[in-house]
Amino acid sequence: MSVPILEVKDLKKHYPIRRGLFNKQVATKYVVDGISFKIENGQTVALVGESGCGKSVLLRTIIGLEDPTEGYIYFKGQRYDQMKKNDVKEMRRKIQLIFQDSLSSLHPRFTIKMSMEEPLILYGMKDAKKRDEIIVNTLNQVGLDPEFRFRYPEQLSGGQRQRVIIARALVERPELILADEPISALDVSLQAQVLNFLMDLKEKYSLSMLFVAHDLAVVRQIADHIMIMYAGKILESAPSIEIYNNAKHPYTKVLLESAPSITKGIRDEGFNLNLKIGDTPDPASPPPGCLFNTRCILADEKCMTVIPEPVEISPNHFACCHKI
Amino acid sequence: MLATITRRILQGLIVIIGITVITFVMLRLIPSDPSRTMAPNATEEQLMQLKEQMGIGDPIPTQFVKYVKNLMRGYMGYSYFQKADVSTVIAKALPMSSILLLFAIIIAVVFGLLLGITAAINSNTWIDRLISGFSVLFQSMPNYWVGIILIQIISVQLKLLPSTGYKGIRYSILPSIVLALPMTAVLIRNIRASMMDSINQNFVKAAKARGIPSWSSLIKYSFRNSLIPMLTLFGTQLGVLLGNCVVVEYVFGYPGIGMQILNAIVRRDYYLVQGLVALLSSFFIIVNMAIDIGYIYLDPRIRKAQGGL
Amino acid sequence: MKQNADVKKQQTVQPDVLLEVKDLKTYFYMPSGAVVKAVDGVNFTVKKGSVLGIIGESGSGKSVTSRSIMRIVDEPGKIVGGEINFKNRNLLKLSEKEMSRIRGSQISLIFQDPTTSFNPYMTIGEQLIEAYLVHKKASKEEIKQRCIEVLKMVGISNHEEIMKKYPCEFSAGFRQRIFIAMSMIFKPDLLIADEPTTSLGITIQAEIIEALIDVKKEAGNSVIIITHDFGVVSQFSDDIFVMYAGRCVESSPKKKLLLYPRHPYTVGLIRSVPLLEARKTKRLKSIKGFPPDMVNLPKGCAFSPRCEFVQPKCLEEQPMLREIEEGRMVACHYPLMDYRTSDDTTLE
Amino acid sequence: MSERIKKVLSFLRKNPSFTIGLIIILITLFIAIFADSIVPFDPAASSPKDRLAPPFWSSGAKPGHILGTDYIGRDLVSRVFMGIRTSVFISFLSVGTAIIIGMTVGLISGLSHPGPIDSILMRITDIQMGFPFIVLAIIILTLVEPTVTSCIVVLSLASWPAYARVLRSNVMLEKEMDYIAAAKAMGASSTRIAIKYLGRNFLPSILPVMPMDIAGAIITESLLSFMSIGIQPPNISLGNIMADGRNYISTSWWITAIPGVVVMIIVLALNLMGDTLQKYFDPKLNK
Repeated sequence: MSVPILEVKDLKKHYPIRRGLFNKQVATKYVVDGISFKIENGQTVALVGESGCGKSVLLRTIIGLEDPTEGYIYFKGQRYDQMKKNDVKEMRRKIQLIFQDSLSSLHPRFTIKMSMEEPLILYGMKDAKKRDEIIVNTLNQVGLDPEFRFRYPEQLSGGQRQRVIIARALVERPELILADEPISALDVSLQAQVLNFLMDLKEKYSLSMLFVAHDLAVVRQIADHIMIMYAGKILESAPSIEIYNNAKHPYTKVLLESAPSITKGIRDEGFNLNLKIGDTPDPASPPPGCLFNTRCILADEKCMTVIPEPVEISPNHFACCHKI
Repeated sequence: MLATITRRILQGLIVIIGITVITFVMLRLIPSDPSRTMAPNATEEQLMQLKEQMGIGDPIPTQFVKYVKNLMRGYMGYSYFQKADVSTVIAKALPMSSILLLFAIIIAVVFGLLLGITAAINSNTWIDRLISGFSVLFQSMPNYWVGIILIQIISVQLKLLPSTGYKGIRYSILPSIVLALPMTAVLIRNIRASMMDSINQNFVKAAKARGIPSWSSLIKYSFRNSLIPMLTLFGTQLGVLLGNCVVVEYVFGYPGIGMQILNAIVRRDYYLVQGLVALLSSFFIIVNMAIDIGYIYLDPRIRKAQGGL
Repeated sequence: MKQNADVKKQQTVQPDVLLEVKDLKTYFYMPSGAVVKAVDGVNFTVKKGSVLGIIGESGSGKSVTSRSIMRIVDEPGKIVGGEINFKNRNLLKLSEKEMSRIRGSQISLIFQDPTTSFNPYMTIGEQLIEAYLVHKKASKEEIKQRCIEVLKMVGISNHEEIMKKYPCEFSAGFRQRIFIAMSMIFKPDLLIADEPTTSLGITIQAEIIEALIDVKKEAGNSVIIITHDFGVVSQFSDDIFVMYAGRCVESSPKKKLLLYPRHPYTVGLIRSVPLLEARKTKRLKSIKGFPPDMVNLPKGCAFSPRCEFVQPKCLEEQPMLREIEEGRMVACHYPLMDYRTSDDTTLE
Repeated sequence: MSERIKKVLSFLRKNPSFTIGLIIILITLFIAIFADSIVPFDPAASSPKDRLAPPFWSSGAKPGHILGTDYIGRDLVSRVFMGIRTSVFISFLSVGTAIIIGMTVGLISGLSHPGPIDSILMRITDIQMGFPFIVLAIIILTLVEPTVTSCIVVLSLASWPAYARVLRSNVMLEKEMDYIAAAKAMGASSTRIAIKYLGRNFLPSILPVMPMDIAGAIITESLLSFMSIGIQPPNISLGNIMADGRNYISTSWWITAIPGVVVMIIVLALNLMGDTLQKYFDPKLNK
């Protein structure tokens, strides 16, 4: 078995809540609370969770924008914090991050060329002509007219900007792409366009990808493996077919059930949500026992007290629930 | 929430102390020697004795320690040129300046709100352009120049209002108008802008969609929402007002705090300047502190963020 | 106008029609001088007790349509043409006073972002009471009773505690629930929901749609739901009305539209919507090109630059909305008469 | 380039108030730069016989002295022109220094936001704002010779806190944006981020504040010299022309009125420009 391109072991990211005159810490926000997973070479793992479940923080910790409170991150087997300086630089070239809102991830006063040139300059490509060449053919690859590189971000439409961001990520021939809801901000017709385009790139450059989304339907086409995240923890993780056909955790079932779909529309089926009215738990004061017990109708005394251990349902299909 | 209030008060105190220390040190750095101005033709060792008596002989730090000790006992030092305690001099000048400031603030706030809201309600009509036009004009007029011109026209030629000194309320009408002018202009334009901005808020549109007739939803909803930006503006404009107060008193010869400060600095009357500067700056800082703390009670969202709800 | 003649011909005023919008035009006169035809000749009807789903991408004019019905179009927009017959009265002819009496009592509008549609300085109780007093004077007790009823209608039981709190103390989903209750105080005949769930999470969105369904069942009002999410429209509405570049491209009963879409844009939309079920093809069939620039729309059909079945005529002449089957209208010169959704997906 | 010129021309056409302001300011700059060559008389040359001559439109006007003369017969037009030169020179330089100080303080405290450096710098800004400006000006100008440079320093002390505050809030806001996170993820150093990324956004945040600030500086400069603590003769400032004319106000009112009107027009023009720039750059308004 080859070394996984990315491995995360029991990663935790907690933020202190400070109150009082001298900002004493009075509570902690358990935003990411013990997450472990692997991404094999060429594999696309989808991380699905509602807003506020901590998926963006997880991504920022993996890319190194924030330091983990506990746990380790291995890139191609090498532990991130034990890497030497130029290994880190090398890793930075190989992992690229794509954000959700295309308008805020491009500097408003940089032309597209300047934004795309940054990674090249930072990784030491001195020759301007060569840089321009790479930018032109990358823009062609993403189906954008190279003339666009002299324009400013606000002169482009949402779909075009999204392609520029993806192009900027490709300029350095990455091996792993971390995509934080890359298509949720787009209109339906553009979502399909960008999704197909990502799938083509995945095959062409044998990229591995961590694809974050809030909707299970979106990742159906692109994901090989899916993880369901809720309030800082992974509740279920399985190959994508298993999730759609054999979901075990009540929260995954609710996600499948509550995604509005055309099929149910045709059969005139409403949502048969078995959910208690309530909100996702506040990460500052997570409920004891299973995190989902505040909204799960199956929750009983045991769920309220004992934190469920992952139960293996089939090869690398785990779910954390007492009721399986 | 208590923590935010105490932290804000602490910040205010640090600033007041900062200003007092800086004034104390800067005054002592002024090259010419106050004792010389007191007794121009005294001999050298008479001057030394005078300095000792005025307490300005020893090095600055020891003077400062003595000053703070006195301050603790509520004694703000002695003014040599007024031959009176600083506190008495202030007590004499303060009422006149406060009348001037009070009138100016009332005029500025009343007209600012009135004209600002009218301009906002019928925005982009001729009324709006007229009001905005006048407010930019008033804001551009240097207030000392307006003072001189009004003195010439109103008191000298038309003899309607007295122009210099202070022998009764009528003496502070003209100066307070001149003092209020620039502040009114700034208030009009900012109240108009924040009202216009709050009209486009989503919740005002939702109120209109619930059938609330536009004029009442406009006033009731938008006003409350633009209260905080108005208070912030008032806080900053207060500093400008205090500065202009000194100028207006100079132009009108109005015997208030401003006049005292000008003479005290020129005559190097250390402790009087010290007391007056402390008075003005702490007034400004305390008002701004009160406004910042006021936000918590005005806006439930801030209260919730501070954990007070 | 040819389009008007068609529509008038077979549309006698049936008793069960609550709202009939005829050739509505709302233009935005931008400071830069450009005129954006946000809504350019829209026709549809809403029957009593039925749900009309309006679907369209951003910039298609669906929100402006809802604002025009309520006559609260933002600056610099103006309603420049057409009629809005609500219970056989043309709302465009009413005075502002009469219109404000209808808003909130007979037609209510639910906004997209619950975090900004409440007055942050008043408690929920104060806002509910004010929403009541605007239209009808009544005793405190009577108002309180009605508020408790509407809150129960959307599944909120602890009304005592809620009435005292400020909006900022609740989650976005909960606030939207309260907003729905607030708009039901006077049992309006028509409830317009403008993207009510776009800013909410998937599970919260499902809860809110369920709340809208319960409210409709209990109060029997008609609903116009406006969204860009095809799933929401297909699961909640009786008729679907597809908008593109300020105009209606297709309107028909839900099932027929989902199974046998006729306009190329609707076909493209249905094919590009990600489905939970497996697809026959590995890739989603997406619509090529980019959304229309509303300031300078192409001559002829606005969708022509992105249409796979474009013909010379489409580039010349703007297609008119015409009836191709009973109750089905399409604005296309060459509608795809024999297309079935099951060709591309597993939908039957 | 022509595309950018077209853009500017259309902006001017659409904002008439800005254009009027710009024209007045250009004329003022022209006068300020070429003051000594376009002055009809030597501003310091006194001719007692032409003493207190009224401006050309009233009787008894002396030929050549369009706006009349002052109490020792010096030509008002030439003195006003020289006064404009001093005012423009001092206010532009003082605002320039204020921007530099404000920028450095704003950038440093914005970048180190949650830290102690930020709170120290903010307390210093509060102290500067808390100090009643006129008092500070008088103390400093008696501390140090009231030369042109000391005036510039004093005036810049008045306005740097505003710039520091504006830039600090912009930097704090921008620090959280995704494109900064993306730059960090790419391994960009913090100095590169501060200069190349944050630096480009300084202009749009300063530009709307600048005209109002220069207007304030012109008023304050003339005020200081009016109170004879600012620019001392032989330098000429609009303020000390007004101060000279003050005791002849009942007979020859124009000596005081005219410099005041000149200051008002310049400040009005700057305010008009400032208003339009504020609307143009305010993200909320043109979303």
